[in-house]
Amino acid sequence: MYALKSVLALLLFSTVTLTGIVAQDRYITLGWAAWDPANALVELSKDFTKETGIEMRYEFVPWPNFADRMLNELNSGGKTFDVLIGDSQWIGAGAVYGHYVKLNDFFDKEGITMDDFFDPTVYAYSTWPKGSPNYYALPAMGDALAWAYRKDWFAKPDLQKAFNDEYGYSLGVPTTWDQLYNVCKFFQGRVVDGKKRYGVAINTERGSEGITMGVTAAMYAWGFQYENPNKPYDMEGFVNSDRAVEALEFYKKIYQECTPPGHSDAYMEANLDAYKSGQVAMQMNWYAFWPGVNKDPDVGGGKSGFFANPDQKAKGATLGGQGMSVVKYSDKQDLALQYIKWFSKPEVQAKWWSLGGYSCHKSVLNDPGFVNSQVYAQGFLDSMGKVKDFWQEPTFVELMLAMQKRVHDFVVGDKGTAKQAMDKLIEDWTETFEADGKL
Amino acid sequence: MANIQLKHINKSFGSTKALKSLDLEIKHGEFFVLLGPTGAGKTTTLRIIAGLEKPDQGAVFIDDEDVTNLQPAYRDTAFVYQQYSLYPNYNVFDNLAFPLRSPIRKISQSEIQTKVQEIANLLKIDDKLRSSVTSLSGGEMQRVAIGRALIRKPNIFLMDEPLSSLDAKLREILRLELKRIQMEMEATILYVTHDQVEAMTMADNIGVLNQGMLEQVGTPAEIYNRPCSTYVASRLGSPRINLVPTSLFESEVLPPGTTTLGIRPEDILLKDNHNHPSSKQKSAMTWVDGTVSSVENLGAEIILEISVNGEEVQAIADPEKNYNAGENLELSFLTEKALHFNQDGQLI
Amino acid sequence: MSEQTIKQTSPLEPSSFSRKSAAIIIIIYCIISLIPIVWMVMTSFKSANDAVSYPPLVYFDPSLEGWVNLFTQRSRQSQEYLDSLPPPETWYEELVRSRQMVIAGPSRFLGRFTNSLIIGFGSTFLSVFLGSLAAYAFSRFRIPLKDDLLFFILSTRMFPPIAVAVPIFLMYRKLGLSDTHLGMIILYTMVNLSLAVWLLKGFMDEIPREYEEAAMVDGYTRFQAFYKIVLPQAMTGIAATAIFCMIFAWNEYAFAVLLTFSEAQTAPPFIPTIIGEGGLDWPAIASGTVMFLVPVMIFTVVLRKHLLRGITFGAVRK
Amino acid sequence: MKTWFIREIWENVASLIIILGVFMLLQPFSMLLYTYSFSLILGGTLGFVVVSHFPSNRD
Amino acid sequence: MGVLWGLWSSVISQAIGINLTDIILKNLHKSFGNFVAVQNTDLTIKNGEFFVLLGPSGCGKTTTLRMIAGLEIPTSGEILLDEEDVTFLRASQRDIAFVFQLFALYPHMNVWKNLAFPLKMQNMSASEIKTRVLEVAKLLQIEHILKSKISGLAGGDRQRVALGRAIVRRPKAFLMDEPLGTLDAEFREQMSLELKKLHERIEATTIYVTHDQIEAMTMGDKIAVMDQGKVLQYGTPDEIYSRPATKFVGSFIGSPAMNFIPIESMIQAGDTEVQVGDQKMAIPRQKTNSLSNHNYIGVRPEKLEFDDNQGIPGKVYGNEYLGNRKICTVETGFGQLKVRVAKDTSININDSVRVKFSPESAILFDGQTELALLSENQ
Amino acid sequence: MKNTLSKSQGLSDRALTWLFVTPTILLLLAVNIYPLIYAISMSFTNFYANKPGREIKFIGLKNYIRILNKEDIWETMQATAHFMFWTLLLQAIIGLGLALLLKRNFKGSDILTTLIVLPMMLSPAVVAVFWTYMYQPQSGIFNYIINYFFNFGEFTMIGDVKLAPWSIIIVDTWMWTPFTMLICLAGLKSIPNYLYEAAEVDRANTFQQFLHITLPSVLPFLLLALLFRGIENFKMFDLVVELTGGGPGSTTELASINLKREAFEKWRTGYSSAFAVIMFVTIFGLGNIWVKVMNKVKER
Repeated sequence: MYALKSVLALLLFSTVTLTGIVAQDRYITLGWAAWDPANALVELSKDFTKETGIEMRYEFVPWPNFADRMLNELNSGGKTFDVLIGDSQWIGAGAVYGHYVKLNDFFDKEGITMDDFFDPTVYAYSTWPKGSPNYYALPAMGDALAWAYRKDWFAKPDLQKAFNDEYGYSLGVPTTWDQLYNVCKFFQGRVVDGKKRYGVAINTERGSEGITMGVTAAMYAWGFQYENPNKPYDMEGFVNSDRAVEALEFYKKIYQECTPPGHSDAYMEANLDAYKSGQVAMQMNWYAFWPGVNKDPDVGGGKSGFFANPDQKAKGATLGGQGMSVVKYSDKQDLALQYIKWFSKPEVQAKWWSLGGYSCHKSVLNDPGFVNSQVYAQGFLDSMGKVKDFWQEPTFVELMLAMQKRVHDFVVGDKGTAKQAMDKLIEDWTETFEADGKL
Repeated sequence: MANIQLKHINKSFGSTKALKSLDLEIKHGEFFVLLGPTGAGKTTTLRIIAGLEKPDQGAVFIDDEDVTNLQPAYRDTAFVYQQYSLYPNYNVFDNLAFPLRSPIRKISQSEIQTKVQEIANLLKIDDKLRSSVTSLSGGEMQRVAIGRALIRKPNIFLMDEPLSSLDAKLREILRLELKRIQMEMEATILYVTHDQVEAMTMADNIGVLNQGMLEQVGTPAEIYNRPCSTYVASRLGSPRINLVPTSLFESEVLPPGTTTLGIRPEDILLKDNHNHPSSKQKSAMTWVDGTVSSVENLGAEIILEISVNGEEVQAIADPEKNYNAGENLELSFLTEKALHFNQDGQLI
Repeated sequence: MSEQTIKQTSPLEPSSFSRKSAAIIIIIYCIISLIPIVWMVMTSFKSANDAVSYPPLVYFDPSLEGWVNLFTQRSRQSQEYLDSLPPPETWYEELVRSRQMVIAGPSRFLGRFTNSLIIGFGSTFLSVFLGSLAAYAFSRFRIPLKDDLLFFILSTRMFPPIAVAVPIFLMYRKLGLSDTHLGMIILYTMVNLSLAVWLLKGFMDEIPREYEEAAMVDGYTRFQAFYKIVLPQAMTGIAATAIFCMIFAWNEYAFAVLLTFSEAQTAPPFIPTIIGEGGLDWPAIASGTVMFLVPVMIFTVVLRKHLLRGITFGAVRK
Repeated sequence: MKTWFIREIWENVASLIIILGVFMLLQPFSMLLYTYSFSLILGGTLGFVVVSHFPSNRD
Repeated sequence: MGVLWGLWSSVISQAIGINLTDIILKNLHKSFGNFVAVQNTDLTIKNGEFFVLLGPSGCGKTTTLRMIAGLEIPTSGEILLDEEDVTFLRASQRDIAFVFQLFALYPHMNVWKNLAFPLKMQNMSASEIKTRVLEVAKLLQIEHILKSKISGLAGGDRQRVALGRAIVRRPKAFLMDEPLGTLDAEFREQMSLELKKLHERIEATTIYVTHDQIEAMTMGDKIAVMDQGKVLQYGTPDEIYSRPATKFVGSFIGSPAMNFIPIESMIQAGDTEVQVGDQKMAIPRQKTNSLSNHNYIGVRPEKLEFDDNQGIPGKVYGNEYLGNRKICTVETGFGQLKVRVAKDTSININDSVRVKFSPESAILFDGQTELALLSENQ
Repeated sequence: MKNTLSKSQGLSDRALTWLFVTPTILLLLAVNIYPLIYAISMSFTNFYANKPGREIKFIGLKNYIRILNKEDIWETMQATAHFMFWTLLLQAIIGLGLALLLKRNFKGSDILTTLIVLPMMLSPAVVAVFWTYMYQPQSGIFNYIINYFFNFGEFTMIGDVKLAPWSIIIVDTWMWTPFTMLICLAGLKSIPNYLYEAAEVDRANTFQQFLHITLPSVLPFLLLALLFRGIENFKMFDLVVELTGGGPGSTTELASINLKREAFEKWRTGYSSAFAVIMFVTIFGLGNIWVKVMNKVKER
């Protein structure tokens, strides 16, 4: 009996101590992914607390679980978050299923205008239906998929010579995917500074959105379109167009021939890891990471260069980035709105950029000093000018997971042909749109 | 101390009928033994009296009060089991004190102390009071178990083969002691056993159970000498009674309807060069021829298995005499010692 | 045949040669199967660089970096900023500074660990409590459809968590139980209860009924007899069951990953997400793993005698 | 008549059906077998539940 | 004579199909670590004999049996089976059969397979196995259960199957380790009778281990009484009952056991009486001196009787009726004495009585060695 | 004495039975049977749990028909089958082998048994994370050790389409072989020594003893262990999710993982409920067989 009693006592004790923790009142909880910009946001928001006395709490979820966790929270009507910095594609569901607070009235009242923000970001991060003046988020973090390369290796004369001998042109920042492939292939298995190196770290992740974000970077460069511009949801001949198939095959070629071993489930962290540890000459990743890379003790300090997504048959880059929304289930919507109001101020936006966040405010981007403020600033502007985004449907997750599976099965799983993969993708998507009543 | 009555008790477990309309009366201060083989319903009877089992029909009276629906705790009986009587989580003292500490009894600590001491002295286990029960020998365990029953002087002691798990020598000793204690305390005991020696040696009255029915009740001598059926006759006595067809001793004058004769082995007389019965006995006897088929020498006596006209008959012979298998001899019995059974095995 | 050739006392016992060779094979297997565990402990004391060095380092300078990282949140800072700070006060601050970082606060690991404890103890207590009552009833009383009920109880344990999780998620969402300690305690109690009932029924079946019947005759009610006689005797069984329930709740992942997010999240879904500076921080993960697994290992060693019954629902007893 | 309701025999039959169903569910050879596997498993399982209430031949 | 006997036994063995065998143990010794289980045992078991090893549990009787079977290896000594030294042979090489206390039937085989197993192990042809099994099943009257599972069998049937499995192979000898120990008391009696009859039919050398003295007395041609690893006495049942060689044998054999009356004087060769308390009692003329002055008179209960005038005074403590006799327990100054009297003797508890014995029935035991002292009676 | 007894009666056995059993039954009904029925009812609808306010339509057996005709799900079943087949086979062979060795009862076999059992008691998800570290193509100790003996050069266990299915089989075998071993050991120890002695005097040689005594006695135990592991591995989730996440491609995407994606990522609640029902009917069926074998083993 004593054992039982002591267990009970311990249980009671632990429950009591736990309930003691929750006490404070004037605070809001902000949810985002756990990555470098989040740390910058913490730093930035200290000013907000100073100004208003509202305490900030954070819940940063690691990327692989980010979507799962947040969508779970929204779907279960959770009150954990007051402010959510959510992916661009969630806007649809957030608006249609009422997870997000519509911000139009608030913007009008506080005199915030979306005209102050860079147009592509407003389109992508805050409107639903797309392009309509219904705002569900404030563009918070501009982002696009881009590339980093080892500037120091590219500059090595012996490598330059070898590259020139092999390909007949000089080693430099690739401007097309063909060139990109050549550079990757060149570095694959090459010994540089006494160690074996590999070509490139690209997105291959299966679980959330990784490989789709990678593959679309190629597809957009081949001029990929999701649907018939004249007939919405008509995908046949677009999604499985020859260009799309070619791009997909090209991506697979890079994966099979130019990536380090075991690079089969890689997204942001894994790509960064491979790059920072000196395994690869180039990596594909989000702009959000470049401040960190630039400061890195191993690869930072001028050793790295950055470039926007190369073009092949068309211009294009994969859109990343997030808008800042207020969760409808929150009990503290007023405090949350106060935070958004503060965040939209130009001076805060300026500091945001300086701390390593990617502001979408025109006052920051149009500032003449912006382009030279960081080495990746120009690339960012270029990229943002040509970004394209995935389906922003309310059924986004289903669409995304279908593409993840089909693309991953083909590229990494080595199953079937590219055409088959895209055909099956159309089947999956059709099923989803049908169930959703769109078709 | 109390008397106990069972009236028309019926009890079934599923499709098996354990007790069939059982009537039983146990008087105050009586040592009553229920004798029967496994499955005869002995233990069920005991459990019904204790209240651990409810009869399907019939009533249980303790001291003329109907207790059929009373919980075991309120019947004030004491139960001694074949084994597992002692609580392994308590020491000897606590085991003895356990019944006294029952919340329905409210006995003071000091009183418990004295009573336990008393009982421990009586049973010669006072030096073991602080030992854990698992360290006791089998005999000591059963003493403590009996002590725990004795300690609260219950209405009735119910004992379910308490000695059967002990070895032969220990059984002999405890048998004797249990009878002594019962006599000194004038306790009412209902004792269940399948061992006829225990029944014969301890009981004031024996009830012989057969398939849930009581065949006969009586003192050991009554039951031994006048068993009401062949079943009862063969349950008591070692070696077993000889049950032989009347044809074996043809010249006998028998009551009508007799089909089986029951003759105890000690009542078989042998006539051979070793044995000379007196002339008075001789006149009442018929002699038949037999052949010794085997000889079992138990030391104190010899058991002869004699084959007579194809029937095997057991007889007790004097160990001083020397018999051999294959030897021929004549045998007989005294008419008045024979029991006559009819076709159904009932005594005439 | 001479006497020297046979050393064993019985011809049926294995010879000392066969014993020795069996021992050697077993030891080899044991070493192989323990490599991951040993490697994990070693990694927890490596620095981040040593952890990913090639070839893998067997000799290394021990570092507490992994442990510090496990318990803290850090942020990378510029050298100028670091220089501007007052000198570090503790050894772990110093360690973090040497990596050009500062401690931003405690990590969530401790909270997740506490959650594991609360949910583990809570569900264990409940399932053992309810389980011993039910087990006693199943062991002693005639219950209509007993076998069906017992199988029903057992079958609840066998359901795939993912399959059950869908409706439970929806139910919890309605009741506001998702991501709460109470919700997880109830859930784990449900899963453990079947194990508890089956195991404890086995233990109680082994306690002869005569004990409580004697107590009942001695003047106690059935309930008092259960409390005073049966429970104390079943104590080892209860303890063993409790530890099994605890280990299950401790190790459980599927329900935890689907139904908890932060408030009530336990350690198993959390440990894989420990993030370092870009990528997985292996020494920190190893430290968390070690800290998480060591209690179970201790239980295993202590409990080895009861292991078998627990892991097979009492189907096999030693 | 009575011999038709012996639990042990029918339990074995139901077990076999279940195992066959599970095999069909998991085999890599024929999509058709896969499609009909669940009907078999369901039938076997329900059957098992029913026949386990038949009297045992040990009673 | 010897030649004749050999001839005769070989004729029998041909007829029944079982070889008859002498078993000889020479100075057999077995210890487990520090514990000596069997010491310096010499025994000869004759062809066709039913030989009983009797003793309390832990006396080494089972170990002795297992050494003969080849299931234990002796620490020292020799075992001869049919004049062949088998001391270090494995059981499978000895051709003996063993009946275990728990029967040791193979639970996963049915009765038929159990019976056929030993034959199968000898690669016997299927048809022959069939004849043999049927033959044995008929002998033991277990034909109707041949297809049954072992778990469904009653104790007696298991016993028969175990015996059948032993017989079916026609081994050189049967070794039985308390084969009736787990049966109900009533059933035991019946089975022991069957067993004895079986032995009479097949006449195979049998060594039977038991702790039950009644079983030993009724079944054994010869009995060896063991205690603490030593054979204390070896002889026919009658010899062992009436002339126990040690105090232990006296107390172990007989129910109730032999009474022992302590005497506090030396016994000298030629003594014909001893001082018991304040009276002198007649004893058989002694042939040897005792070593100590604490000795015992041993008298069987049936040799004690009540007397009005002489004998040891005491009070009746218990009076047990057994139908054909009574056992009275008398509390005396020398401890309790058990007296066996006729069933009609009228005696009551707490009666004062005197108990005496006839001189020729007394056996004296040395208090130090506990050995019986030789007298002219023996 | 009798008068001191108070007459208030305690609870009757029947009342006590219900008092003791009801909480358990109620809890299981609430947290298990209600959800189960809920799931079954949802499986006939087109319910999406992430789309509030959307009309829920009864669509009959459509979900079942779709699942049972969907090649993707058949493929996850095949992946599950491959995983089950090899893990069970390896665990049976190694587990029985170890048990036979351990039965020789050498000095220290007790401690070694405990050490061998350790992996089984650990959290599969946590262990899996650690194995991914050991499977790292360059810094992983697993690859290093294999290369030390065989020198395959650079290879990646969890990233390679051909090797990944084996990577999960290796970890599962590492973790659960002790389970089979323990149960076989229990089976071996439940064989009374006298059976071997009986076989010995019945003149069976060592091999015949193994064939006729050891094997038949231990087989039901082995079957019990394998059925249990079979059920567990059929619903395997945690270990594989953390190890490979179902990849690369869908090579290690077991049924449970696929179910999780449908239910908790795509939120096709009705569809995934049908999938869930298929899984637990299968497990319920296997569970019945398991209990049958267990009762058989218990009878020993």
